[in-house]
Amino acid sequence: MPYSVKLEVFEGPFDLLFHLIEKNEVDIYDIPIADITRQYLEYLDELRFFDIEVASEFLVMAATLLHIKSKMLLPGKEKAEQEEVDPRQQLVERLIEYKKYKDVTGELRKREEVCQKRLFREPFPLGDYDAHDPFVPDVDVSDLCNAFVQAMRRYINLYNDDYNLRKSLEKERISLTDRINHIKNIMRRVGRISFKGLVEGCATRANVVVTFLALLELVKGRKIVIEQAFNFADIIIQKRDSKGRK
Amino acid sequence: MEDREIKSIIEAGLFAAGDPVSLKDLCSVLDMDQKDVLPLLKEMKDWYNYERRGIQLIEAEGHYQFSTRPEYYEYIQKLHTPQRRQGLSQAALETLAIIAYKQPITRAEVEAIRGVQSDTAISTLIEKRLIQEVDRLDTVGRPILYGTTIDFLKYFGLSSVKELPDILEKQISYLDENTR
Amino acid sequence: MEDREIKSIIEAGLFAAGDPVSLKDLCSVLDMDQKDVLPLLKEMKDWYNYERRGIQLIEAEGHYQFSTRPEYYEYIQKLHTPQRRQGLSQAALETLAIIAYKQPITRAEVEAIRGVQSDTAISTLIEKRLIQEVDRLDTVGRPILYGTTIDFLKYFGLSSVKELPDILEKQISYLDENTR
Repeated sequence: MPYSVKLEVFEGPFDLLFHLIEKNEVDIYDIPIADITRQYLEYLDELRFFDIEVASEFLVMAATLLHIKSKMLLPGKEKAEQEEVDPRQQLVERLIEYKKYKDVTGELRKREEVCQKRLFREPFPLGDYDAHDPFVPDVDVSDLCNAFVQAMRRYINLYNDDYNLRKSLEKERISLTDRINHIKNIMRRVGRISFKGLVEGCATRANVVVTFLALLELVKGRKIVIEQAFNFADIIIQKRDSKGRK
Repeated sequence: MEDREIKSIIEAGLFAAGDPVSLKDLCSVLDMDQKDVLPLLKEMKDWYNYERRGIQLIEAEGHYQFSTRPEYYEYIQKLHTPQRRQGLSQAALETLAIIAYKQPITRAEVEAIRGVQSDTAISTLIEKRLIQEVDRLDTVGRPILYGTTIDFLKYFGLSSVKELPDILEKQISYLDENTR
Repeated sequence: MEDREIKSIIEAGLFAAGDPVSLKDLCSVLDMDQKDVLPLLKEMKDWYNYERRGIQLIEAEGHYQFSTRPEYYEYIQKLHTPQRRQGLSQAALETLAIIAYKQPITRAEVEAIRGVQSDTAISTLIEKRLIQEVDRLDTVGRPILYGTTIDFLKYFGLSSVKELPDILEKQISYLDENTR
């Protein structure tokens, strides 16, 4: 069975074409296009494509081959004109270009095999170093890039897609939200309160801080205004009206 | 095998192993008797010493290992000091990478991505002037948003954060867009 | 200092470092000029090779490092059981070959030569640090231009990209213009 090669072994349409050219032992500069096209299509027929993108690349080449074949069959109307361009020329040029790198690949493979047999050693642990020296990182941008990719990968594996970062944030601050709502309610009901009165019910210092932050939020959101007659005097909190005034 | 070749194999083996290797293991690798290998080890040891080479062959209870020769310690230290001094811990590097790519970003978000507390890493990075507070998030609590500094760009030879290499979607397999 | 001593210091330093050490760092440790250190490194390299020693001195873009000599791999493997490293896939290797010879080059250009999509191969190569973004093309979309890294040289035992086997020159060269 001479054709028992599977498509997966071919890196692409060029690779397959080369295989055919070599198998038929034809001159690359004078490809018997009808023959090769037929064999190329036979290969494609035998295959079931799983990867539609790879398949399409092979099919595009099939179309190119058929196009060239048809061109070559046509009695050239313009053949008399100047020098005629061989319809195969562009294809051959690309094939040769591809072949160059395919050959290089073989050479690199050989080198890879040898070089993988070299072993290196771990750096020696040395004593403490002076932490006060100026900092210059020993990492470069690609380290940074890799670190990021690794972190994101782990994160995605860990939490799956729909883990929402912001959610965790809000949960943490929920008491502040509560506090804001609380103050809003007071404003709605009373319209005015002193800071002292507001924090009187606070059990902890953290609660006072949160209340203060809530006030700042509301001021910034133009929901309230605050006034203080003089230093250390009680702070008066008042609701703003819809026109943005007191 | 020639003696020269055997010695080379021993040299390669001890070099790659790093840790002490027992005479027994050496013999089994070489498929030779101890009485034939021992004299060669002795020759090697003498030879490194005689030439006052950079490395020496040390032996302890039938285990062999290469080490550097003590008299060159100062040079080695000099060679290593800058490298060691420059190190960023893996945690710091990772934190820096996330901040660089996701900036501006809060500590909570960094921690959510890393899955671990990151305050030490963030302090380190601030101390080393690689990141700074750039803004506050306009939500409750107004948490600090971190971003990279000009020094960061300088260290990594970038003229702007836009120059950070693009992360191809396939590298992460799923590009997380829901963090902001 | 005598040459012998300098070489011993270099040997000790590279042995202890494990990782590649730049010529610049070596020179600063030795307090010597590059032009004086380089010939010694060359002599060392030749000497290890000539004696077919267990270790060899490898160089990539002015960075020096010791490794074991490949021919002793089978023996070391018995001793050390290093994890088997997997070679590159054919697609990745082919892509790498094109990038190595045509650098700097865009993904689209690679794909034009290969005749197939190459984004997976390129991601793999970036991840393995064999290629990197070196620039952007100054056209619409500003596509990334890729080039090889120092790790690439090390991976294939080359000391510089100039050393790439001159297979291309042997090949027909009249086609070179049609890829850019």
